[in-house]
Amino acid sequence: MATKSENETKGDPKEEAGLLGLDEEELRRLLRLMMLGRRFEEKAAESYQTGKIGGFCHLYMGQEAVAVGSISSLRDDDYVITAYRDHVQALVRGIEPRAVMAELFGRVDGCSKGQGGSMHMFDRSLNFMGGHAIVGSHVPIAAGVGYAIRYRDEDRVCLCLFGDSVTNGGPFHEAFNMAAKFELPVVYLCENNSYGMGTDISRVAAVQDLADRACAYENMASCSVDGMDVLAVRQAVQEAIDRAREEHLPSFIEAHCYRYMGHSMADPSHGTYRSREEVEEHREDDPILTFRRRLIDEGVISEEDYEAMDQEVIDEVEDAAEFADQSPRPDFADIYEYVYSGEYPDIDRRDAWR
Amino acid sequence: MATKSENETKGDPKEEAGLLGLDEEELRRLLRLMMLGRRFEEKAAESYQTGKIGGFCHLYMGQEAVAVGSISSLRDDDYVITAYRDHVQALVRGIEPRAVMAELFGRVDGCSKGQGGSMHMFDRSLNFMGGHAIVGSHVPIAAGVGYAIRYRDEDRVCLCLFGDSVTNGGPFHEAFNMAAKFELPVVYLCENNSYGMGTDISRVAAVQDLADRACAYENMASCSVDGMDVLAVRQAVQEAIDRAREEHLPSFIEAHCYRYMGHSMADPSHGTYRSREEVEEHREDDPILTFRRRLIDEGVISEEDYEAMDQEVIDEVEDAAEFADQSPRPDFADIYEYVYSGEYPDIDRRDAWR
Amino acid sequence: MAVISYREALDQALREEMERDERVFLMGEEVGEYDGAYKVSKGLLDHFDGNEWRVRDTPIAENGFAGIGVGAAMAGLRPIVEFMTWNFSLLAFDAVVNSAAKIHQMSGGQYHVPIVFRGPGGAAIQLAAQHSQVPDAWYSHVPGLKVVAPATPKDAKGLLKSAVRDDDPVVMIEGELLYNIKGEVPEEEYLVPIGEAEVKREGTDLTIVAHSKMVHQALQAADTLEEKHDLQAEVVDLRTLRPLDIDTVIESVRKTNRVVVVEEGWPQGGVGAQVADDVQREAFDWLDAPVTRVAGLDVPMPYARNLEKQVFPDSRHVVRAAEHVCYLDQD
Amino acid sequence: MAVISYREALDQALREEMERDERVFLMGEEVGEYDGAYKVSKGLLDHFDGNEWRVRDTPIAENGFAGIGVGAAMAGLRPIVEFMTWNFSLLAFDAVVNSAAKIHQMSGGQYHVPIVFRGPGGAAIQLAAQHSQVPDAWYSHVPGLKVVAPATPKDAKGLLKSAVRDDDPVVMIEGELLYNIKGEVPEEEYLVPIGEAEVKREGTDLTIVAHSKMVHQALQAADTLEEKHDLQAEVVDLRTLRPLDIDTVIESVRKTNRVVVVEEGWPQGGVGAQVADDVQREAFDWLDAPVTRVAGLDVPMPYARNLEKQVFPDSRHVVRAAEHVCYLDQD
Ligand SMILES: Cc1ncc(C[n+]2csc(CCOP(=O)(O)OP(=O)(O)O)c2C)c(N)n1
Ligand SMILES: Cc1ncc(C[n+]2csc(CCOP(=O)(O)OP(=O)(O)O)c2C)c(N)n1
Ligand SMILES: [Mg+2]
Ligand SMILES: [Mg+2]
Repeated sequence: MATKSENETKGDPKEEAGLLGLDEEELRRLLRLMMLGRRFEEKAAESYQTGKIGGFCHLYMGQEAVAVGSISSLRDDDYVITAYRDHVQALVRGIEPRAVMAELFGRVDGCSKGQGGSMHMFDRSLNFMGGHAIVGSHVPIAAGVGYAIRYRDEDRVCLCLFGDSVTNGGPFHEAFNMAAKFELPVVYLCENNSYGMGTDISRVAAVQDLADRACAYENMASCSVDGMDVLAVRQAVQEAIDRAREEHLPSFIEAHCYRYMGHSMADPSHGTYRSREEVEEHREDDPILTFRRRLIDEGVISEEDYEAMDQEVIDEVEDAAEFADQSPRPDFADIYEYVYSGEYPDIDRRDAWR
Repeated sequence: MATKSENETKGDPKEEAGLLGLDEEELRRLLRLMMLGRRFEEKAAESYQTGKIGGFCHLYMGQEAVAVGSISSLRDDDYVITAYRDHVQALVRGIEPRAVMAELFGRVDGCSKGQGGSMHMFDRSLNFMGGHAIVGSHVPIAAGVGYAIRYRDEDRVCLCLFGDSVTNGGPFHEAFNMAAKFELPVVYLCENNSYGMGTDISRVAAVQDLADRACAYENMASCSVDGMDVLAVRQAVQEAIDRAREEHLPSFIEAHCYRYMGHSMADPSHGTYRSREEVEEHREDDPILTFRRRLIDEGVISEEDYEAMDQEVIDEVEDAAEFADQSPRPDFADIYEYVYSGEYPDIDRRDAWR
Repeated sequence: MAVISYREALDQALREEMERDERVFLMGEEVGEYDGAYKVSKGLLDHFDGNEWRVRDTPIAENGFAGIGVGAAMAGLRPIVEFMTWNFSLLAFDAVVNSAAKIHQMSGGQYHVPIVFRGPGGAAIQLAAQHSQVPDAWYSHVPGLKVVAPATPKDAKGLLKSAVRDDDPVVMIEGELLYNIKGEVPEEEYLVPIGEAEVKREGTDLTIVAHSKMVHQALQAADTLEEKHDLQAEVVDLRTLRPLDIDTVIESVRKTNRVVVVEEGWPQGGVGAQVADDVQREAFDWLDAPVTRVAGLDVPMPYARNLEKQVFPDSRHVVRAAEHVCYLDQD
Repeated sequence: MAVISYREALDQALREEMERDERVFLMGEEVGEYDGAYKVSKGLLDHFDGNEWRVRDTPIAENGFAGIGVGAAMAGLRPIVEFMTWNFSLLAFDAVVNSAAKIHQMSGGQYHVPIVFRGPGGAAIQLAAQHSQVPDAWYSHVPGLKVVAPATPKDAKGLLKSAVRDDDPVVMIEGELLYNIKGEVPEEEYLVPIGEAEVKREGTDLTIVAHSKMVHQALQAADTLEEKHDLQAEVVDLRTLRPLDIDTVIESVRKTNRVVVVEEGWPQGGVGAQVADDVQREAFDWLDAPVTRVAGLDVPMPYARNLEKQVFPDSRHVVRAAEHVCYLDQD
């Protein structure tokens, strides 16, 4: 999994405004991660259609800049936790495309051994803490991770990504109050794609800018950024990370982004709640195309580099799909394997007739 | 149950600053209600000591101005709902001292027939909706009452009283967001006595002034008032009521008050969390003595009037205690009587051996 | 009789009851503009002229809107609160159990809480651990609540209408996998009373007790048992889990002397445990074999399809259990 | 052996485990500065030099701090989360059931959630409906959790220490009415293993199965049965509700052929229903009478003292049930 040394993000004042003083390698990495996320999910969508993937499959297409701009700023020893729309976060954190795809296919080589599926990607070796499917439930959990960091007096950080709908729920409020009061090093990042399923957030939230919700908690810094601009996200998150590392204080960042697909593969991309036109418009503002154009204009990469990178990620994703398809399905014994950590007497005592 | 005609609270501009232009009768009524609350709970404390009252018994002594200043502003057809520290709210709303005391004694003539006890006073005929013992749980319920008011297009209001600790909980946040978004005519009144049991609110709330928590919800007006001054509470609540009635919008009022006794009769009035001195100091600022002095200075009542009123409420409370003591205990049949509204087949089918 | 889907049956019940009684309204996530996550309330908002008070889209705040439902019910309305799935009701457990179920009793009978909490329960397909839970046992344990779990379109419509008219809080557990099943439903108005089980198939050799999705597995198993062993299984559909109509079960057991209780949920402390307890106590001398149970495996639901199929109880498992109580598996 | 109270036993377990392993910390409402609502953590904050990270007072936000405990456990700590009473855990049902119980499985075994959720359950005296609930059945239904409910100071200390050392989430249900009872506790370090019932009184004529408070009612009933009928009742204390040590119960029943299961909670779907189900299935041919149960009445707890006394199960009721299974009540 990639990381960055301090000075990379600092850069010199002049460049700050532009490419944040990131070196070419890092800039390419950011672009490539977004491209990988996009191509990976195109393949996932196809595999869902052909029945290789089951259950709920929530795609991130259009929102890539948020996961890439934020997770790329973390150190290896930092923690990440997110919601059920978690494929790209997992990839950016460094879980192999093969392991993520195998998880989607429900196979033993999946990063959660086929037990979790699309909504529950985990990788302990990368401090990737899931993949949680109950809206808002991981917001307090992230505060708990921050609690452990303070408890051990470490300078690590926990990044917690979640959707806009979460801000209307009790867990969000309880966690924010405690994260602020206990001074926990958590960076809360709201992926505000304007919708919770088919509900426009403005129809159910009694606040214009979700970032303003931080006003109810002292110590909780907050800001809104353009979530379609990977560098804008990167900069805001980097500042929040520094604040968490150095001052042990939490932050709340609202990143305005857009989901191209339906809520899940089972839902239409547009319909009663938003028009095709609206979706088309936002696709114009695509985070990958914009960043690509920018890097080409700034001479960081060439058209050819881009095409090459694209072919690379396409191959990577194809390989992942083939790997996943070859990976065996879990044994029936695995049904009991992960329920408890240790011994559990007669675990199948009441499980008859199978 | 007492009410007031519009013009009583309006009064003329000059008086507004002083006694809110309330007529003598109303001013006496406010004082008397506070005195009744105080004497009633002195008797309740005594009866708890002698074992006539069981369970948790949370006294309101010191906070009387909040319940009296607010509930006295309501119309008969408005609704009131509160937490478990509910004796005085019940009395102010007009439940007979006899019925409240009988409830504390666990007798059939209690306002909840002996089923609810200290924490669950109810009187449907007075739209007194309880008496709720799970911290914060009645805050959404109050929003639901407001929902019913809007649903029927009425100009009624729901007043919801709760403690300071409630503001750190999820139900508070979820209810405030919906009350604001759906535009519900609810007046939320926080009885901020600075403590949740033995915890100073400043130790667990990441906000200085609880009233500021309203900042997270558009449409939610808010203010702080001196909860030891019955007229200050009355004025703020009256404005919130008007806003709810006329504009169907919710408000959040934080009333700073103080609890003289321990959290419940089982807890010490002071100890690890606050000093005897602190309690003594606040007793100086007693809402009843202050208002009494004021009414005497303004020539509304005389010393003699006060003494007479005091004797009246003492007699009323003694009578209530005697009545409660005479009231029969519920029949065993009542155990099943109120579980369901209608028929429930073989309700005691699995209830053997009694 | 018209043949319609379980989903359409619920939709008819919602419309009929909301038209019959203006105090009835539907509230929940996506129920309005989005036509419901599972399209149960398709077109309902338009049907009521876009009146948001009748069909209310809520934020994702289960405890909050369940509490709003309780307050609205106390103030005289008759709310139907939809949980997108019962898994999310765990966040509203306090509102349902501490408030809805207790206010009538705590107020000495003064306040009624006529509210319906409804939505799909149990597993669908590969939704994994947090989205595949069966809430039956949690809620049917609670006095003050009534709990229904219909298996057919007819019962779904009739029980939802009864639930809406009931003066007490009713928990109605539907099934995502049931929404598309079709069945006959009377053209004319009708109600299915809460608290009455129904014999869905007559038989003399053994009794299979089930509810919700499992009724269909039980009926399939009954057919298999007839073909394979010429056994006549009687299938009793509990329909209501609280109050539990144990009389109908006992009556059947006294005739068949053998019983298999089937449920989708976890075995320890499942609904079947109570049925077994009641049967062994009230029909002890009629039992030719111990009460036998078939349930979901005692684990959080795994995602992998092959594992999920193994965890979810189906007719094959019911057949094996039936063969066992009939001592046909001795070899 | 020293004779100490259940409260002191818990206090010793907390101190010993927090001193043994610095990853262990206590968090909850009033646990620190106020010494705990029921004084279980008296002096603990001072004992750890006022270190708020070891003994953390929280706001009233059960779901929030339960979730914080889960996160801290995933990140390597070993939290003990106190619910002032289990009634309030209904607000945290999601954190306990959807998160704590499932994360190990959902992550394919990568993340362990070594957390203890503890506090008093059941009725105290006249606390009314919202404050008198028994959570045993709700939590013991859930795979992924372990549930213990000790009756004595010795078991309370030994089980809490085992719970803290367990790598899985453990729900520990204590009792406000148990905190003051005294009993012998070994001077030296010891553990009581999770998942093992204990015969608290040997007998040959009937078996009384109980846990938590009801163990004391069962023992009292056993004495009465001896005096009154010269019957020797064997009392089995379940101690752990999940995993349920049914072997010890079956062994006893095979000896006595009669069993009464006692619990404080509601009867429908109570812990006793599962015990009855297991016993009738696994000891069918040994039973001379149906498994009989004594439980709290199937109602929300009323406030009035005389009614509460009737709802709460006690030794008199156990004696009657015992006389019944021994056919001594035929007249
Ligand atoms: C507590 C809870 N309620 C309802 C759901 C069903 N649900 C799943 S995702 C979703 C919408 C969430 O929207 P948002 O938080 O904005 O995230 P996004 O899907 O836009 O990424 C809903 C209602 C759930 N998973 N959890
Ligand atoms: C959800 C919940 N958690 C804990 C409790 C236990 N408890 C009862 S009152 C109380 C303190 C409440 O303080 P506050 O809201 O300020 O009201 P006050 O007692 O000061 O009037 C606590 C923690 C409860 N009743 N409900
Ligand atoms: Mg969204
Ligand atoms: Mg307070």
